[in-house]
Amino acid sequence: MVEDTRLTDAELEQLDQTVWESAPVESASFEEAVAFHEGLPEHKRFADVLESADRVLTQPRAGVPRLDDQIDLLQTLTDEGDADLLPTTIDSYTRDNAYEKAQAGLEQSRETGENELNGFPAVNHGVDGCRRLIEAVDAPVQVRHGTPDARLLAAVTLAGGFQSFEGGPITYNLPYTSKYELAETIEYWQYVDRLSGAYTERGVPINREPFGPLTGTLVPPSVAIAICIIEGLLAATQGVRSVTLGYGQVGNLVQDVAAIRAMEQLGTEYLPEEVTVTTVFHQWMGGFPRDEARANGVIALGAATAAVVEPDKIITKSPQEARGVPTAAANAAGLRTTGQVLQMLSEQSVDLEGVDREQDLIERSVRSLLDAVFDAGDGDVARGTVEAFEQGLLDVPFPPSEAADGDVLPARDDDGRVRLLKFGNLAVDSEVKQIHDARLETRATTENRRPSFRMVADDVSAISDGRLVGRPGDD
Amino acid sequence: MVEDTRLTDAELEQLDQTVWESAPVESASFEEAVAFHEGLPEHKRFADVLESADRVLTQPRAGVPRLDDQIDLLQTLTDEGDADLLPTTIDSYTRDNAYEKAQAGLEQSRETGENELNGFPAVNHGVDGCRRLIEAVDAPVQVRHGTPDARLLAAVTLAGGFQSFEGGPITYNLPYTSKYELAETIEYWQYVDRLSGAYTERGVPINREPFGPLTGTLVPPSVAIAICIIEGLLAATQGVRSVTLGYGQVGNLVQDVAAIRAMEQLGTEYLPEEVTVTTVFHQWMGGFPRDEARANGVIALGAATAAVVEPDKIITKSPQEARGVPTAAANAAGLRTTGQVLQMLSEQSVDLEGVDREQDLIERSVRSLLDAVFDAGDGDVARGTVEAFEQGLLDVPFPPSEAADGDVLPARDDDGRVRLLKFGNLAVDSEVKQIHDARLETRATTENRRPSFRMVADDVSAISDGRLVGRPGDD
Amino acid sequence: MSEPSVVVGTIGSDAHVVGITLLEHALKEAGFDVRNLGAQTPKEAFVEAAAETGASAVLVSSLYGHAEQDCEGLHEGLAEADVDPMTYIGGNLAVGQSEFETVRRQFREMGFDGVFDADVEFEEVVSTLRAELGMDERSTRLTQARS
Amino acid sequence: MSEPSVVVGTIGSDAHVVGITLLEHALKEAGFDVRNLGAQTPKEAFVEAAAETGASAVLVSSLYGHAEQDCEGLHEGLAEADVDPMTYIGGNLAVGQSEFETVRRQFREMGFDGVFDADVEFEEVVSTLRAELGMDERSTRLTQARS
Ligand code: B12
Ligand code: B12
Repeated sequence: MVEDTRLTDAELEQLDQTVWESAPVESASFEEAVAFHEGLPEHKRFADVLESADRVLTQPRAGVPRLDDQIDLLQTLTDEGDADLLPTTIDSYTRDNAYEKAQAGLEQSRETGENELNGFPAVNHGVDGCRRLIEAVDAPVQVRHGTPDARLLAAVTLAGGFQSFEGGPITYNLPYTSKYELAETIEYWQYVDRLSGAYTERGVPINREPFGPLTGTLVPPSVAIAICIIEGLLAATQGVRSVTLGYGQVGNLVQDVAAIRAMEQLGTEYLPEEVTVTTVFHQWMGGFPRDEARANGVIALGAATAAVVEPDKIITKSPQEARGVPTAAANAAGLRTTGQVLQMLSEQSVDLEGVDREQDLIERSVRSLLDAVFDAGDGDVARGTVEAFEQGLLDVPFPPSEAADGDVLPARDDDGRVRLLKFGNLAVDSEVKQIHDARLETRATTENRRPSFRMVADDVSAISDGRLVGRPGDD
Repeated sequence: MVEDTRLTDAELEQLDQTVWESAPVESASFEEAVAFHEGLPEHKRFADVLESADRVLTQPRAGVPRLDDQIDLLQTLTDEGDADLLPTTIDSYTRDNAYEKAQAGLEQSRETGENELNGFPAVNHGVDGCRRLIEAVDAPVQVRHGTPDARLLAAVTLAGGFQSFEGGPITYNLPYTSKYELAETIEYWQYVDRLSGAYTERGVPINREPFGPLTGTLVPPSVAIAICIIEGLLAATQGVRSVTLGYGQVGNLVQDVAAIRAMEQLGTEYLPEEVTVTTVFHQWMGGFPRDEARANGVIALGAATAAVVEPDKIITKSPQEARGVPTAAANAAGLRTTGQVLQMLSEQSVDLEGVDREQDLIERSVRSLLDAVFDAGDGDVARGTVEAFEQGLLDVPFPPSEAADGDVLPARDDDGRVRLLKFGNLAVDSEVKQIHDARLETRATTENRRPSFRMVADDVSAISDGRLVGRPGDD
Repeated sequence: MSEPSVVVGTIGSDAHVVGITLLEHALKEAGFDVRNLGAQTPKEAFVEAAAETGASAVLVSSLYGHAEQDCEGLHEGLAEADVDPMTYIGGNLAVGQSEFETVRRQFREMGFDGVFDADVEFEEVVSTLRAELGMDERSTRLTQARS
Repeated sequence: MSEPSVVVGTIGSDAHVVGITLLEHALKEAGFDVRNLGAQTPKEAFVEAAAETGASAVLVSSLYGHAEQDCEGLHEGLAEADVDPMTYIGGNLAVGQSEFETVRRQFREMGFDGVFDADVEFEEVVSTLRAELGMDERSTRLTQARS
């Protein structure tokens, strides 16, 4: 049974061996890797740059198969997008640990000159390839992926000079795959976190970032926050000291501001003192309008929200989000639209009424979700997580994975805030449920229809259809 | 000496004759014109559509020389931009009453297929041309121009079926020309307003809209509002019953919201009861970023502001604003970006803290400006206006016209709100001045430099340079 | 008369399920018997399920850009299993910013009877399917009740 | 030694004056004697002022898109008045979305010594002018004090 205990040095060493054994590329020595990191200039040290920033930093998503193209792409994003932090988004085959397929795609891409993968196959590029990337670009770079079993990916990329690694056992399991038990992914990520911890202990802090948006689609803030805190706790146990909690915009200004505040508050409260907690806000992660002009509106609204609540960083989208992997130019354009709004608004103080009430509601729900997890695990957060998901005490909407029940069904209330229509077995108290019910009742009355799956479907498509709340008869 | 009295029917008739005499096109009978208006379907009646709307309506600016092109352009804006209200922007020669030059430009445009004018020469197209336009498009259409002496333009376009006419004796004098006395333009616009009144009395309400943004560049809200109210009063005297007060975004959310609220409040208070007062908010009217992605950010911020305060309509900009007259596609894109943000945000309630205080400050300044005008004219607002501008009691920044002193110099405070650095002789009380001074002092301290012209210059370029406040050492 | 049965799922390594989850509900509401195979379904599993349920239609979803590779051999598989359902595919069918018409042609050639882009509404998918399966003649009343 | 004199103004029917207002201040700060003709200045008035002040440079602003028509004959006028100042033009020099390089060539051909787009910074205009008038040799100290 998985437990939230720190891997010993011996265990780490042994795991290291197993992980590298399966690798299609050569391994690198830890000492040499540490030396590489130590040689990096200050402005490429991820945790430092993020934690010491005095304004909201911008970061896009971006990954293409070939190394040179990836370097060009990232340079375009700093040069033409003023990106503060850089990503390297990993391709889907690598996420599946299908390195041969990734290799084939990479080679095919080299032959055809087309991008035959939807991201950068970092494992196949190997430690050397990664280091060339890190050396070539001019800002800190993070690995962004969605890999349930990211052990080898972490081993390669951390040795390769990346100093931030996204994901976690829950957030890179439930939304991204149907094939893994939670107990399994928790174990895999203990290795990733312990490895990060090992670098950290050598003076190379590795930033870890739970993927807060989860399935990207009407995820209730309390669920996202509770899950990020759990992953933060698991990472801290393994020695991680830089954790960035994440949250995806729902589109209601007050709810988004309240959620980020709640996340900051509870993050520092729940995580051990020695961990530096930062936050990341993701621009709307659900279905985007296909029209670029409308997509720009969605992007700007996300930027405005970030300007109001000032998370440590914002992950930007491009106006081509609905169409496919964006061109470098479109990606940079999304960054500039974001930058303009961020800068103009963050020079003024904007205080919204009603944030406190919403924040209370969120915090209360997060606390009861976390209580349920601790209870279910008899104080062990790893076991508690497995148990809580098994019993549906923790749950997410629209999971591809069977590791979550998927019995919660979200819908927007009349003000556009995300509430729950069905709670399944979710561990929130009855008063909270009544509040959600009442809000959805009000909406039902406005729309003269019962809260139903049809309402959920309308809400899922609403933003891509040009609005926030999916009202009936609106096509 | 000009006076705020209603033109008699005889005077109107006589003026009508003079106006048409100079016309390069045939005149139309008033009766026939009324009949044409009566024949228009409900959804083309400007005042009705505007006054009965239950959400913020969108309206772009757009004008090209040839009739067919103008029809296509406006259709694109409704079809691809979902514009609720349509414009017809008039070319600069027509604004100068240089109808021969306009004619030459129109003919040249027909020959070359290029747009050799920067707008639609409505006078040269004549009453028939205008009617064909009104018939061909599917929404209410307004004449937008910048013509100090717009008598013939009004005669032609109102006979031609337009039901809304922008501008006024102050707002289409000071920002747009260097050649006219205020007393002169007031007289010209009395004709325009009386003509609008005549249609109104026949059941064809003509909407009139002072051009609130004035010189578009850091205009203090109180100045814009006072001037719009004066033009509203002058119009009301001549029988106008539908007045849309205008205001151009300054970019500080709280100040913009406060300004629109103040304008709504004071508009209904100062204008006669029988006038229906509506409001229009202009997206940022100063220098735009050249980069379209950044321009989209500015546009979206304007839309967000409108969603918060809900004026009756919003005038949109295009992402090509800084480059020149936009393509139809870019214009429609600006509308869609605006629409997306407006719709998403107006479904939620967003209440900002600190609006009341700013609104009080604005209202107080407007009242003292208007008091000064009434005093200066011994109760006659027309005479008072001439006097007040002569003495600098009323003034605007950056006027091309000598009819205003141009002794006021605006700068942003530390929060990005527009304050006055130099008041000239402006009629605001010393307490208000002290508030402005104090705010600018704070900024001066932040920036470690004196409030100066350099600060003003930095502020003028700030938004086009990617920020709100022009801080030193920022290039 | 039993309800026509339909198999839906997201193919390959793709984990995007929001679309098929909603599609499943819409199809059920419209009177289909739906088997949802969920995320990351190998093409073989589509064939198996189609054979097992005697499906009238197989609806394949792919959002992440590998549809072409993932679907290679699907139609051959169906033929081998001696089943011949209608096959639809929808989602984001190519990596990057390709023109949809090119994409449509390509998937038609691979054997799909219907190729849909991400703009399609659930209602349209359902009504197209009902029409092609001749369900509307059988149940005009039901359709009227829905619309 | 007297300060070099410069004439600035917005030409034709154009009323955009924010640019020249700021330019006037920047030029004054940099040690020029500036005559600002303001908005809607006919080309004849530029010629007159140049002759009157013995201007070293004439700076013409045009934002509204009619620069070409408005400037026709300006250089001939200057020649007739027997003055030969440097001539700069800046602003938005064409209606619509033309390429700036085409625009620049066109105005060069009309006789302008400097053609600037709307992106130019005041500092750049001032320093170009100072350089071309050979002012920097004379007053390096002043420049240093400013920068
Ligand atoms: C939400 C989302 C996610 C969520 C998915 C959660 C989940 N498990 O479902 C998360 C965040 C986990 C995610 C992950 C990834 N995503 Co994603 N994601 C999206 C997003 C924003 C919305 C998709 C969505 O749910 N839309 C709402 C539903 C209702 O619409 P839909 O699925 O399109 O379905 C409609 C139609 O397509 C149609 N339809 C769908 N299937 C079928 C089938 C048939 C037969 C028919 C007739 C119709 C039909 O029915 C619906 C009617 O409207 C899209 C971009 C967008 N569209 O805005 C990117 C997008 C699809 N993702 C993309 C990518 C690349 C990924 C990742 C590979 C990389 C990454 N960014 O992390 C991973 C994939 C991991 C994996 N193994 O699959 C790309 C795909 C690129 C391409 N095709 O060129 C997109 C387009 C984003 C982008 N621009 O880069 N994603
Ligand atoms: C503010 C503004 C107005 C204000 C002007 C107030 C005033 N009296 O000054 C108002 C609202 C009244 C206005 C009116 C009109 N405007 Co206007 N306006 C603008 C806007 C938004 C900003 C201009 C500005 O002040 N910028 C700030 C200053 C600091 O920058 P600048 O003037 O460009 O100057 C810089 C450089 O160009 C350079 N420079 C300027 N002149 C010179 C000269 C020399 C020699 C040099 C070296 C450099 C130089 O120095 C500055 C350094 O940064 C621009 C679009 C934009 N740029 O975003 C449109 C714009 C210039 N206007 C335009 C138009 C069409 C008009 C109107 C004809 C129609 C209308 N929309 O009503 C009328 C014109 C009436 C008339 N007779 O002139 C168009 C011009 C189209 C074209 N060229 O293709 C523009 C581009 C908007 C658009 N996209 O349609 N406008």
